[in-house]
Amino acid sequence: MQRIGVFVCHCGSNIAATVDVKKVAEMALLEPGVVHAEDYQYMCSEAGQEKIIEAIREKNLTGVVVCSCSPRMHETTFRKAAEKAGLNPYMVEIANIREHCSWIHKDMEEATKKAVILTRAAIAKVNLNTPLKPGESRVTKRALVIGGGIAGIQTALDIADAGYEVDIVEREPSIGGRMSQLDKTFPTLDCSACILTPKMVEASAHEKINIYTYSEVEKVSGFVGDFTVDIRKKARYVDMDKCTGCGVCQEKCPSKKAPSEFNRGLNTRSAIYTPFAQAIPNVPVIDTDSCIKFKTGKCGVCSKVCQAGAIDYTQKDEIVSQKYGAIVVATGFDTIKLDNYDEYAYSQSKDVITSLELERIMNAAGPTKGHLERFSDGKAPKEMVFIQCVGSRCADDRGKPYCSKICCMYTAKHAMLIRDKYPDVNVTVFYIDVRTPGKNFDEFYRRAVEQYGVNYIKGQVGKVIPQPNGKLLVQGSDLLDNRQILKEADMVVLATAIEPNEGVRKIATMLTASIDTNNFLTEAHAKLRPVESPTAGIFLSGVCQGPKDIPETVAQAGAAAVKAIGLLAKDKLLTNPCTAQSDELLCNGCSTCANVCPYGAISYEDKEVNDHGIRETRRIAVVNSALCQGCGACTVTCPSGAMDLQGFSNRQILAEVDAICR
Amino acid sequence: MQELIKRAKELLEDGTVARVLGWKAGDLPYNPEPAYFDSTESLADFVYNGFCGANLSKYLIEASKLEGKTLVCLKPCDTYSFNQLLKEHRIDRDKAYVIGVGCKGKLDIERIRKMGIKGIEQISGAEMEDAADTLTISTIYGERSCKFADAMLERCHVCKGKEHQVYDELIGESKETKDADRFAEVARIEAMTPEEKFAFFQKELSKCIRCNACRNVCPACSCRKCVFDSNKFDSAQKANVDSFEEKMFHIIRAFHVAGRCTDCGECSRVCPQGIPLHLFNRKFIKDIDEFYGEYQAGMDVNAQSPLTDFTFGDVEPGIVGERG
Amino acid sequence: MSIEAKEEFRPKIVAFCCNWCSYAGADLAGSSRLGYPADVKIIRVPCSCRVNPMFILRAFEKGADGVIMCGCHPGDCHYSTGNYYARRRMTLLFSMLDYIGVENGRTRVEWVSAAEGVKFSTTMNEFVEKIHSLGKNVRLGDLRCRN
Amino acid sequence: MYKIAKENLTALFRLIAGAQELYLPVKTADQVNFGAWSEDAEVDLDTLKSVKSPKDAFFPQSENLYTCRKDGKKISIEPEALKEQNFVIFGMKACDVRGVEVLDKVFLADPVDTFYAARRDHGTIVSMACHEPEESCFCKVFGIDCAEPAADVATWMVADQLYWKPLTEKGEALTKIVESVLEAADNADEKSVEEEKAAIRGIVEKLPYSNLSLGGWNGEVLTEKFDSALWEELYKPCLACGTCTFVCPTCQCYDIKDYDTGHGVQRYRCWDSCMYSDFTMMAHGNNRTSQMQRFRQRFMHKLVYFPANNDGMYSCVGCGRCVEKCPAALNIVKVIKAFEKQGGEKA
Repeated sequence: MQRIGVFVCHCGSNIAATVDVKKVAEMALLEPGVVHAEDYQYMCSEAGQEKIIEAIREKNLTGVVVCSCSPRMHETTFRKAAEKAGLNPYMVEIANIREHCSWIHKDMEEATKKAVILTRAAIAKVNLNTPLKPGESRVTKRALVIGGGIAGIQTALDIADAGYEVDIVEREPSIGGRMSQLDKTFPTLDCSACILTPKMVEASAHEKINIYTYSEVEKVSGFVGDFTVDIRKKARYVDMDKCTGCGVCQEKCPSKKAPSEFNRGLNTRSAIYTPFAQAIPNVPVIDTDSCIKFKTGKCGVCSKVCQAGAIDYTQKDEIVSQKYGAIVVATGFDTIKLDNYDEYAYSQSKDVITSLELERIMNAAGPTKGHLERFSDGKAPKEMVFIQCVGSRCADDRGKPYCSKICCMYTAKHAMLIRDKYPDVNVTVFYIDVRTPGKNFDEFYRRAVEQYGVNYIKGQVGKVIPQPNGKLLVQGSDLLDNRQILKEADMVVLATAIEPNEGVRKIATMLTASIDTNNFLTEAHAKLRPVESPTAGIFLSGVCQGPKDIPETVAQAGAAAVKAIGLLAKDKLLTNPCTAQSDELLCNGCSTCANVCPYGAISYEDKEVNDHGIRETRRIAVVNSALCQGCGACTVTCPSGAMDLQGFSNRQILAEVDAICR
Repeated sequence: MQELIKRAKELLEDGTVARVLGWKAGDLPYNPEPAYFDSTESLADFVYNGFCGANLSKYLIEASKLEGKTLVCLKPCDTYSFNQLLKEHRIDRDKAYVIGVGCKGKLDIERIRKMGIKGIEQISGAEMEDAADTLTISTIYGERSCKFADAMLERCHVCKGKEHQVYDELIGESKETKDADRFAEVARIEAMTPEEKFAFFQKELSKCIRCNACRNVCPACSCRKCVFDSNKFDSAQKANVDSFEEKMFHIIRAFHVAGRCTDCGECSRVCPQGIPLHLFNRKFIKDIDEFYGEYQAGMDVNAQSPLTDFTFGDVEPGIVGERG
Repeated sequence: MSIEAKEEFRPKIVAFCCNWCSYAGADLAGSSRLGYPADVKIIRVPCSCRVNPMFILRAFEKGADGVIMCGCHPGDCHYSTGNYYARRRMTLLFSMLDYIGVENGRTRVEWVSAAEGVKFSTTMNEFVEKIHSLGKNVRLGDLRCRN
Repeated sequence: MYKIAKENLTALFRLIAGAQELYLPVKTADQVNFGAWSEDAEVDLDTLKSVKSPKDAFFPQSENLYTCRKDGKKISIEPEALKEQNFVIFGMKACDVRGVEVLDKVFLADPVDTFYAARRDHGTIVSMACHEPEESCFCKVFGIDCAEPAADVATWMVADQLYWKPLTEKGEALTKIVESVLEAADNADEKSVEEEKAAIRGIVEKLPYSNLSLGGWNGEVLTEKFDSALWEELYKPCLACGTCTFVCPTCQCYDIKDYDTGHGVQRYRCWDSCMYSDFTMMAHGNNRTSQMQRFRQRFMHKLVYFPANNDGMYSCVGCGRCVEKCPAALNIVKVIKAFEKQGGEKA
């Protein structure tokens, strides 16, 4: 029989105002095994913890129930306190009488009754708890960064500077990401390439950094400290070692009709290409979908013109398998597809463009060499309309419910740059709200309005109608003046919502990292652990976690790096002891459990057992507790009940059920 | 049958197998029992007729532990169970020599009794060689007869087919006996109101005496120790004062074998109280087929069982209510 | 009518919540002060795939009037695939309970993320209301637990 | 002797049930078992054997012994009340009546099982002769005459008449209660009952198991039978289910278990089966570790141990239920025959 102590927390008045804490303690004393019960103002305080420690020592407690806030909040705190008193930390259970009780009920009698029952369930569970001991696992001192944009580059640099090996995996032929497509950056208006390129070079030159471009993560196994990742290096058909990056092949390539991904399809590129001039590595890839050699077997021009002999049509995808201790996800974002926003005529008119397309147009290396012109007729626009929140802050499922965060600022930037370069162009911005929290952000926006005369109209655009004269009729409303607005524009720019890159769901699944309904990776705690995934050893960098601008991204990238470094600096990790275990006398060796284990933690052994005098060799499931994460899928699939989960055993959960239904 | 005995003798003599697992003639016309034969002489008692309904595949769990191969006689439906046991590593393929025996449908003595036939002395028409579709039964109270099909086990009316799923050799002809829809009865119950459903199962399960015959005969219930025998769930294997546990037992048992049950029908055959236990298993099979695509346990050893598998687009549990 | 019959029916409801999403969702409902009846008592499990059908039947045996299981949204499982297995298991189990005549409304599965405090509270309110409309569970359960 | 027309039996049952509980063969979901009589119960007196024996009437499959209630840290114990209500069990066959005599030897011997004794005191047995015995019957082997069953009242169903013959005081008392629907039997009636008895005995002679020999089975042969190599062969098809024990009219083993009601514990007993792996499981383990040992126990008990302790009375009554119900077609007859055959071979 356990000797259980019950500690009821008032949480100031958070609990005590609705739950009669004295009564809870009093009722707890009637439960089997309970030898001590008390209540206190703040159990999580130093003094509160001291009370627990004291009681454990004085009354020889073998189990502790703390009736307090959610175990997600203070379970660790109380476990540590118990450990201090010499009690196994897993002999502590929490009855959540705050979030699940006092905060949601108003009637004191009812809330108290429920608190008593929740406490009873926790006591019933503790009665069946057994001391658990965490195992140990080693840490591979190498990190993987998925994504080679500014977030990934910064994280990799920070980790590498701390002295650990880092691999970057980038899907595109070059690192650089979204930032490399931008022209200028707010609020300082410095050139994006000028600040990004040195970082790209630094990363590629860093002796601790190894970059896999044109590569994707294929498979992830293992767990924190000991991941094994298969990386698919897609065939470039160009030998990385031989290529000098002279660019002749791209010049001579007869197939030049492929839309340029980098320029958002605004112009074309050759079949063999580097996405942009400063690409790192400066080694082209062959796009087999547009390559004549691959399509018809005839051509081979690039191979003929390459003096280095770097072209290799026989190249195959290659799988590299590597071990890592930590993985940082920095997969970034893309703009949403505008299929649901046909009213803005994006698909009907070439002069309706997205902001990211405008970035390319404004860029000196872009499709128009930096000249602002209409794609329909090449004419310079006179009247430009910007529409904000296209797909952002959307109440229905056409778009995204969240604010994309960066649009207000980049639109102010665009408007300002256009007014600066082309003072004759009128710029009108339709907005719902202008959001400019951030250092020097509001000043920046006000400059656009006050100094550059950008016309901001609070109101939404209902429709953009292409006119026979080539103009675009913008139908909007001015909410402040409460009037309808009809405006003829030459170009319309849509501040398109951003969303996590496609493929992030696949990566999250491989990593067993959780992801929200908008495909943003979930952080371990929204406030307190914003750069960690709930899955141990997985860290989040950049927009994959939520919309953010460059300075925020870089800050978060550094934070993720620090977390990863913190992990890599350890030689050994303690593993979660709440793992599955197979009772060898009950196990049938049927392999059903291994079928549902997401971690490959279950294997089978032929083992000699002594089943009440019957000695025989049996096929038996064995759980690798370093791999097991304790989900419990196996325990339910096991028909004989041989598989059980420590800390959440069948008997423990049944005891809770019984206690609640009593 | 003679061919089967001859072949069994040959295999015993040439040392291919160490024993034969088949049926031994009973002392009444209808009660042959599963038996091992380890010599050619002992095969004198070997019998294979219409009353050899027992599915012998489960005995192979023990036989797999013995020295040498065991020749086992499996009917087409038994081979599904054999495969399922193989898949679950409960039996050793190398320890078994499977003779797929023909089947013309197996007889249910309870059905014959229910026709009011009693004092049975002899039954003719039940041998594999008999071509007639009538059973002639001589009793103390005079001669009676009945149609073979009317005396067949329920499972034979919904037979999965004449094909053996696994065998080393085949002996004997099989006959198509299917003449009913396997899910008709399940569908009939599904269409009832909750009150009627409850009354139906309440009545059937009120007869349960927790003898565990259904479980112990079941090839899918091959656990070394059943959860109802272990103390992990505090659930008793014996009859309880309140009848709830019978319900719990049958639901959990059906759940544990869901996706693994081959629908061999042994549970219903052996129930001393004639509870149509297959209705539980078949409900799961019907649901699995409807929700996750058709699946026959024991057909493909390598197929992923529906309960250890999923698709992203699986139906939500709410479908149960929506289906109405 | 006797006095007892007029006594308000307070159902016993057991909610199994996975640690990562639904339990956190319930916490959020709490910190957002989104109320639901005290009849609901939550049991924390690591994942919805830890919920054994036996637990659900046991709850009914011991007198529960309704059992609800909450887990991460499909695709969002902390253990990546747990809720997919749970979904199949519960679909089949609930279908079986329906088949033997247990009112379908007494069992429910709801996917609630850590961010869906509102959903958690709404779901529980709805579920309790449903159980109220069904009344006391008399089809499952051991009579010995009642007196 | 009295008689009553078959068509008036409902009136008889109504009369009995008016004064006390009445249990008789009732058909539920196509199976006949002993159950409580009610106006809408489907009484079935034509089916020879109920699936379960009627021993439940005296020794129920499960029954509460006492209830512990927990109130805070206080525990109160309330023993289950003994049977106080008189009841009648109607339609027991001769073998089942002998089955009760076997149970008496166990439960009424010192120490007396009070639950059982109370039920015996309050129960009146109305037996019925076996109109058409079946091939699985072998009561004759144990000296039971199914044409002339013992009991408090014996009855015979001949054509459309039920003949009623009180044999004990309890029987007379019951007869008084139902007198109003009974008619006195005359000589012709006596004669037709005698003819029925003769007919039954004639059929019994023809039954395949009637000449089964129990030679070699008695309390003296313990070691010889126990050590026989035959068991190792005989048990093989056994599935270790409890069918044979649960349909048996004489199996008397029970287990005692506790049920957690949430607010206390109910201690109950339930039939156990020697076929079950936890049979006689004790803290140190199980003294019969193999199914062979458990299988052997059943037959040694019925044919050797029990007669050794009860003046030669076998604890098998030849009802043949196990013969009919064993999923693996094993049964006591096959065991007896196997030993006889082996004995024959030896000789």
